[in-house]
Order: sequence, then C-alpha cells, then structure tokens
Amino acid sequence: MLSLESLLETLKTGSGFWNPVVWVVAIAIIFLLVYILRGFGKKDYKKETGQTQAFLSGNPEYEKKELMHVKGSNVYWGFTETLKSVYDVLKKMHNGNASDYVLWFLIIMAVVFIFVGLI
Amino acid sequence: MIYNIPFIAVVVMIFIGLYAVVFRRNLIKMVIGITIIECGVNLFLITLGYREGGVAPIYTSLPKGTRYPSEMVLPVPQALTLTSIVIGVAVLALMLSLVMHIYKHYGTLDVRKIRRLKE
Amino acid sequence: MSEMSKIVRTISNVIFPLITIFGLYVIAHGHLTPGGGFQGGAVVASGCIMLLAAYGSAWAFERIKEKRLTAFESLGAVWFIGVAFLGLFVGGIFFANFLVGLKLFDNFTLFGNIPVVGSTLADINTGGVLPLMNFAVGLKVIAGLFAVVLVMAYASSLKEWKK
Amino acid sequence: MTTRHIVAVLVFSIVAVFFVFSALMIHPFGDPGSPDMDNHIIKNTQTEAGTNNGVTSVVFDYRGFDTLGEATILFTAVAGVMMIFRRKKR
Amino acid sequence: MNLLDVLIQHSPPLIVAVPLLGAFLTPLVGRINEKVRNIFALVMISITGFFIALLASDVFTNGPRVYVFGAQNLTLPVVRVLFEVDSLSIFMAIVTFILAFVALVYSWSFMKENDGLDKYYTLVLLVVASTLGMELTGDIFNFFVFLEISCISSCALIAFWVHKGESLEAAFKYIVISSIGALFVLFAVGIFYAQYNALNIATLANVIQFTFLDKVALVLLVVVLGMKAGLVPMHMWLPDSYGEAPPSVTIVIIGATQASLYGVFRMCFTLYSGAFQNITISESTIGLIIIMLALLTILIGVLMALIQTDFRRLIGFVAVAEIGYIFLTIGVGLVTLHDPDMIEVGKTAMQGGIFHIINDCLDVGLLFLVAGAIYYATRETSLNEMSGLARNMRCTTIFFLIGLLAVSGIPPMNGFASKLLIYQSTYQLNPIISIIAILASIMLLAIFVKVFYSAFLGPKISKFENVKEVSKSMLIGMGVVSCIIIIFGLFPNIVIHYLVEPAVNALLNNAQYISVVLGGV
Repeated sequence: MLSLESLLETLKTGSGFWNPVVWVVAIAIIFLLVYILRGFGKKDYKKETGQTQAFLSGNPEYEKKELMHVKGSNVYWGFTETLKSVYDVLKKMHNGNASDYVLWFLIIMAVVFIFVGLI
Repeated sequence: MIYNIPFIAVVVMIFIGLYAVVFRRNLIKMVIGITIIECGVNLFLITLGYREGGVAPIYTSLPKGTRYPSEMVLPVPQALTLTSIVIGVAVLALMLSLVMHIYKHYGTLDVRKIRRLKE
Repeated sequence: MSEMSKIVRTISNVIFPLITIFGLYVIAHGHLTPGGGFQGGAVVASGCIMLLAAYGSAWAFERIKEKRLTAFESLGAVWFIGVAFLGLFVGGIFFANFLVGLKLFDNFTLFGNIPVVGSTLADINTGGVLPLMNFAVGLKVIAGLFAVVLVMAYASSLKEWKK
Repeated sequence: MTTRHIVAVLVFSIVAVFFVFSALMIHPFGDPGSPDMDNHIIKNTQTEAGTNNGVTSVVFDYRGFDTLGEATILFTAVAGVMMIFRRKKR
Repeated sequence: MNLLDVLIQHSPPLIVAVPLLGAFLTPLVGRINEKVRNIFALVMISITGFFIALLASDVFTNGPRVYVFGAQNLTLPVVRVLFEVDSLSIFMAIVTFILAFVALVYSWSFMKENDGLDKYYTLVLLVVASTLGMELTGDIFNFFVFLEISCISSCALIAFWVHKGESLEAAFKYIVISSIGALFVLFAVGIFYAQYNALNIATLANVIQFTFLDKVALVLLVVVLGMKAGLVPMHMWLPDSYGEAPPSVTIVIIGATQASLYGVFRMCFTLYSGAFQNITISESTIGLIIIMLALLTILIGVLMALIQTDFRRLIGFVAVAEIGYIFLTIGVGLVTLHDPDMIEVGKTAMQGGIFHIINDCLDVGLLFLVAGAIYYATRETSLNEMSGLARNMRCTTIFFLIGLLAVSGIPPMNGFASKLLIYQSTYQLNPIISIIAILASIMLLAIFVKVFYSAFLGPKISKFENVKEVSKSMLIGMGVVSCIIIIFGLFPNIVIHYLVEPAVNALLNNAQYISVVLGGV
C-alpha cells in the first residue's frame, strides 16, 4: 500500500516532471523571499496617519466608500469593448428561449448525422 | 417497405412533437409536444415486439393449440413501454406544476417572454 | 375546481365503488391477467379523482391531508424495496423471487405454486413475490397520483392564483 | 420566414431523412426474427418466475430492478410536486 | 465464506439500494424530528460510502465484478438486469460519494431557515442514488431509467426556491431539454433491441456491427449525453440551472452531470469499440467532431464567463469550459487509439481526462460552495454589489483563493496535474489545440481575478458592515474539499497510480469487460 517512497515519487509526463518535495521547497523559498522583501520596507510606517491614504493621482479620496467601489462588470471593460463584435454574436446566441435550446440540440444532431452517417 | 408503415408513423409522431416544441410559443403546447414525442417512442417500442398473428404472452386461459413461443408477441418491449409510460406521467406532472408556478410569477405563458435568464 | 351539479355527484357516488373494485381486481390478478400494480392503481386513482372533480377540491382537501397520502406513498415504496431486501436475506440475492416453490409449513405455500400450461384464473396462489410487489406498487400509485392531482387542483382554486 | 424558420426547416428535414431511413431499415413489422431473449423468457416464465403472465414476470422478476427505478421515478415526481406546491409553515 | 466476502459480493446493489431506502424513509423519519432526519441522511450516505470503499478495494485488485439481479448464476442469453462494476465505474462512484457527503454536511446549516426540508433531503438522496446507478449499471435500459430519475430529481431541486421566478424558469428549461434528450436515448435503446434483441452493454458490445442503424444510435447517444454534460452549443441550460439551484445541491447536480460524461466514455470506448476496430475512419470522424465541439465549448464558456455579473452564473459558465477539457480528451482518445504509433498519446489524454473529472467536480464544487457562503452571509448574488468581503469572511476568502488557483490550473493545486497531461497529449496531436486550451486556462485565471478584485477586495461599504463569517458546518464542508484539492495537488502521482490508471486500463480493456459477462465467448 502507500509508503513514504511512493508519496515522494516523481511523476514523469514525458515533457516534464512533478515532485512534491520540489514544490514544498519552492513554496518555502518564496515565503522566505517575501519575508526578506518585507524587511526592506520602511520602519516608520504608522497606522491612522496620512501614510495609509490611497494615492489616486493626487485626487482626494471620496468620503463615501460606495463611490470608491469598482464594480465587477467594469473590470474588463477594455477587453469586452474590443471584442464587441464577438460578444454581440454570443449574446444573440444565449437568448434564453427554451425552444431555441431544443433547436440547437437538433442542429448539432443534424451536423453529426451528416458527418457520421454519410461515411 | 410497406410493412414498415408503423415505424414511419413513429417518425411522424416524433416530428409532430418536435414541431410543437420548437415552433409553438405556449408552454402548455410545448408540454403537449413532449408528450407526443414520448407517445411516438412508446409506439416504437411496442411495434418492435409484435409477431404476426401472435397472442399476448400470458398462459392464463391460453387458446387451444397455440404454439409457444413462436405465436406469442415479445414480452420485453411491453415491459419497457410500461416503464416508459410511468416515466412520462412523472415528467408530465412535474412540468405542469412548474408551468402553473411560472404563470403565477410571470403572468404569461409565452415562451419568448419567459427569459429573465439570458446572456 | 368547484363543486359540480347534483346529478354528477350522485352518479359518481354510484360509480365510484365499481371503479374501485375493478381497480383492486386488476391489482390482485396482476400475475394472471393483463394488468398489474400500475394499471390497477391508475384505475383506482382515477376513481378518486372523479370524486374530486365532482365534489370540488376544497371539499376533498378538508377531508384528505396530502401529508397522509405521501406517507402512504412512502410506505408503498418501502414495502417494494423491502421485498427486494427480503430476497437478499432469504433468497441470498437482491430481487430474488424467493417464494417460488418455497414450502412454508407442511404443504402451505404463499403464492408459491408453479402453474402449468392451460391453467385458469383460479390459480391465484402462484407468482412468488410478484403479487406482493403488485400490491406495493398499487398502493404507491393510488396514493401518488391522487396526491399530485389533489395538490394541483387545490392550488389552482386558491385566490392568489386567480389574477 | 425568418432565419430561424429556414434553419429549423433545414434541420428538421435532415434529421427526418435519417430517421425515416432508419425506420425503413428495421426488421419488417411483425417479424422480429428469432429473438433469443424473449423466447427464453416465454419458455421459462412459468418455472422460473412461477407466473402465467409473461409481461408481469419481466416487469417484476427479470427486470425487477427497472421497476424499482420506475417506482422511484413516481416517488420522485410526487416529492417534487409536493415540494413545488409546499406552503409556508406558520 | 466470511462476512467480508459476502458484503463485497452484495455491495453493488446495496450501493444504490441504501440511498434509495434512505430516500423512501426520509419523509417518515422527518415526522419525528429535524435533527434526526439530517443525521439519518448523513448516516445513509456514510453507509453507501462504506460499501463503495469495500467494493473499490476489491475491484482495484481483482478486476470487474458482475452482480445479477434475481438469480444466483448468470445464464445466457442475458435476460436479467445486471450491474457490471469496473475500475472506471467505481472511480466515478467515489467522486459522487465525496460530492454527496460534502453537500449534506454543508446543507446542515445552509438550508436551516428554509421550509420543505423533508423533500429536500429526499431529493438529494434520490439524485445520489440515480447517479450511482448510472455509473454502476451494465444494462442500457437501466441506464436510461437512472438518467430519467436524475433528470427529474435534479429538476425538482433546481426549483427548490419556488418564491423566485428565475429558479422555476431554469427548472422548466432543464426538464424540457433533458426529457427530450432522454426520449432520444430511449429511441436508441429501441434500435439496439430491434437489431440484436439484447439490452446488456457487454452483449451488445460483443455483437455490434456498425450498420446504418448503429450509426444513428451512436449519434443519438453521443449528442444527447453531450447535451446532458453541457457541450456547446447545447450548454445553455447549464448556467441557468447551476446559477439558480441552491448552491448546496449544485455540487450534487455537478455529480449527475459527470455521470452523463461517464456515459459518453462508456458508449464510445466500450459499447462501440468492437465496431470501431473494423472501421477506423468513423472513429476518427466522430473524434474530430468531438474535438471541434470541445474547443468551442472551452472558448465560449470562458468568453461568456468573463461578462457575467451574477456570481453563480459565472461559475456555471466556468463549469462549461471545464467540461470542454474532458471532451477534448475523449476526442483525442477516439482519434489516436486505433493508431499503434499514437496509442501512448491517447492513453495520456485519457488519463488526463479521467483525472480532470474528479478535479473539475472538486474545483467547481468548491467555488459554488463559496458562492453559497457569500449568499448566506450577505443575501447577494450580483458581483456589482459585492465589495470588501475579505475583511469579514477570512476563511471563505482563503477557500475561494484555493478554488481560484485550482480551477485555473496553477501549481500546486490539483487542476495543474490533469491539465498538464491534457496539454501534453493534445500538443502531440496538434499544437494549436493545446495552445487554445492553455489560453483558455489563462482566461479562467483572469475571470477569477476579476471576481476576487470586485467581491473580496475593495472598500468596505456600509451595507456589509455587519457581515459575519458563516457557520461551522459550511466551513467544514468547504474545508474538506480544499484539503482534498491540496492533497491531490501535491501528490498527483499517487492518485494517477492508484485511481486513474486502473480506470483508464479498465476502460480500454474492452475484451475483459465483455468476457466477464459472456465468459470468454
């Protein structure tokens, strides 16, 4: 059954390998690096002072927190704007009509019938 | 060729049902369409088991001189159809109760208006 | 559904016992004649639904609680799967037809006789566990179908549905 | 005639052609050949299942597990309908 | 014969019968007490798990096992329903058990305030029983029956919140689609019965000829089961229903969807493999079509997920994309397996695909559980309204991060190992396929970064001042899934060696599957 050696075996996929020990070591090194980098930070950081204010290109921060909120649908605005033509087609496809769901099913069935049945 | 007319009837029934599901807009009519498809498939199963001039596969009061098994129809398709009919009843009950509730919430039975979930 | 006229109520009163007896006959002779638990159960349930249509859903809903019906349905289902489990414990395999040829006492068999060709309706003591399963399924179908129709009829008669 | 109609008619005709051809290629109506499984059932229903009725012996004995599934479906549907029409506790 | 042997011999029917018995008894037990009912459901699932573990220990060492219902011995011709359990079936059963157990633990406090819970537990047990039945059965009509049970019970569960119109709409769409699909499966069963007068999968696989009728049946089965699994463009029901079902049962419905996927594996590689051996061109054709549809599935799933604003609907589209990866491996397997030079590629692909089934269930399931936790704490599903939740819900945030990393295939989570196998095998077939798959995986990361940024980070708005961390049973449910994800991620070789490789070998060893039933005919 399971032994320690089998737990630490290396998985070879042909183009790469996987070993848990390597990963544990890598994660440890990354944590160490983060800790060291954190040590480089300024020692005179204090809470509740001007230092904690966000820097918004020199503009003042809004008092009301709701105004600072970036909504989820705005996050990839540029990406969706660029691919607008694709998304128009996709939105037209997902029109929520139950009859069309059945029609799509029949379309795929017809396509596969043509390819498989006529060979 | 001419002997296969019951199977052609099966195909016709399936397509009448599919027509109702794809082109009718009333939810109740779509449900009726699904029921018609199911009737078509049941008819298909029951016609598969028919033997020319056969009697029901029941020994109680069997007509004198009946040769078995060659003069009895096949019992398995009948059992499968029985199962399929009960399944159809169950699906029908559930669909109709869903339609009743949808009418309560949406105030309409038009499938094109029942699409709050889209995109 | 609201109440129907007196003629309909009287006639359905008269017919209801006949339908019920016919349905129970179909259930009980399921292993001898065409029919069985499902078919007979559907017949009895349609008799009950006829009464429901004649007397109105509010009348029926006052007298019959749908919780009791679902409990009966559960009972039928448990009975069915219980017979299958009995096959496991008595006959050694799930769904075994353990009653066929099983002598309980001296010569008494419970549905255990093996029929011969040319037997008639009198051979009711045959079939092994099939009659037991027929009764279970019959109970289940009667309770289940009637409960479904009862609930749907009552809900459609409520005021909040009529806009 | 919208695009949807044209597509639907096209798809219906393609699928229908395949279905009709398969309907024509099934064995002739009323002549299922020599069905081993069914002949076995008809011969042995009296001795194995102890019943006169071939259909019931298939439903409850040979394919009894399917019938358990079928009973379960009815149970499920009743549970589903009861759940959909449930009323709030007060 | 000692007790253990007897238990192992009878465990295939008991795995299905125990949850069924539980479902039948739940309405009666629910009359006693609510707590008793919850414990009863958990106990029933645990007994099922015990039997699954017993059977797994036997099947992984001794090969497939057959159980005939109602007769001691198998007689030819096969007239009775029988269960045939090989390593792939038991692998899927293990997946289903994990998901069901987590769902029941999670529902304990998540569904506490709802009414109609007797029916809820009944239906959950029914979905589990039907999924297990689909996975263990060796009879094609029985497969159809369990498919219908899972369809009806999932539909009822999707409509559980009846006060919301959307959930009713989703349930109606789901049942229309899946009942029509199931009827076509029944039509295919009828075609098999008409030609070979048999309903047993092994018998059919032995005699199948690949005539015109068989082609029609193959197309019907693959298209319908693909639709039930969510293949684009037949996937539209999937985000609807995943997004509107209670999140505690979405994870069970994912299991039911994967059972349809198992059906595709079984139909393509067991039922039709005998037919494909003679006519390889058809195998390649259907494989290529599946690859095309799978690429479309991955791309459209990812692109649509990017613009969603509802959290659960977004995860639904991600689930569509994940399904695409598994279909990709089915296609690659069909294209390569008849070719002696490429057979290693096919095997790697199948390993990746079958490993990805369990990873997909766990990752997407964990994300749905997190979405449910947020809904429980804030009653909010729209991503536009959420903000700053990480401040009050620390544990949930950590679980979300684990799910995020796992679903986008970042080491050391479990998604990486299976996706690596998939990329590697598809690269050897055609580099473009694997490039698209990798790009989609990057987009998955981008999608969840958006969710993380908008829902968990950001300012703490006044609406969510008093949000509390969710209760313990929900945390336990999410924690169990996270632990499995991390363990699978750190030690993928163990999982591949002990679970996935036997499953792949059993799937490809078609002769063994047939000979167990027909006795080496």
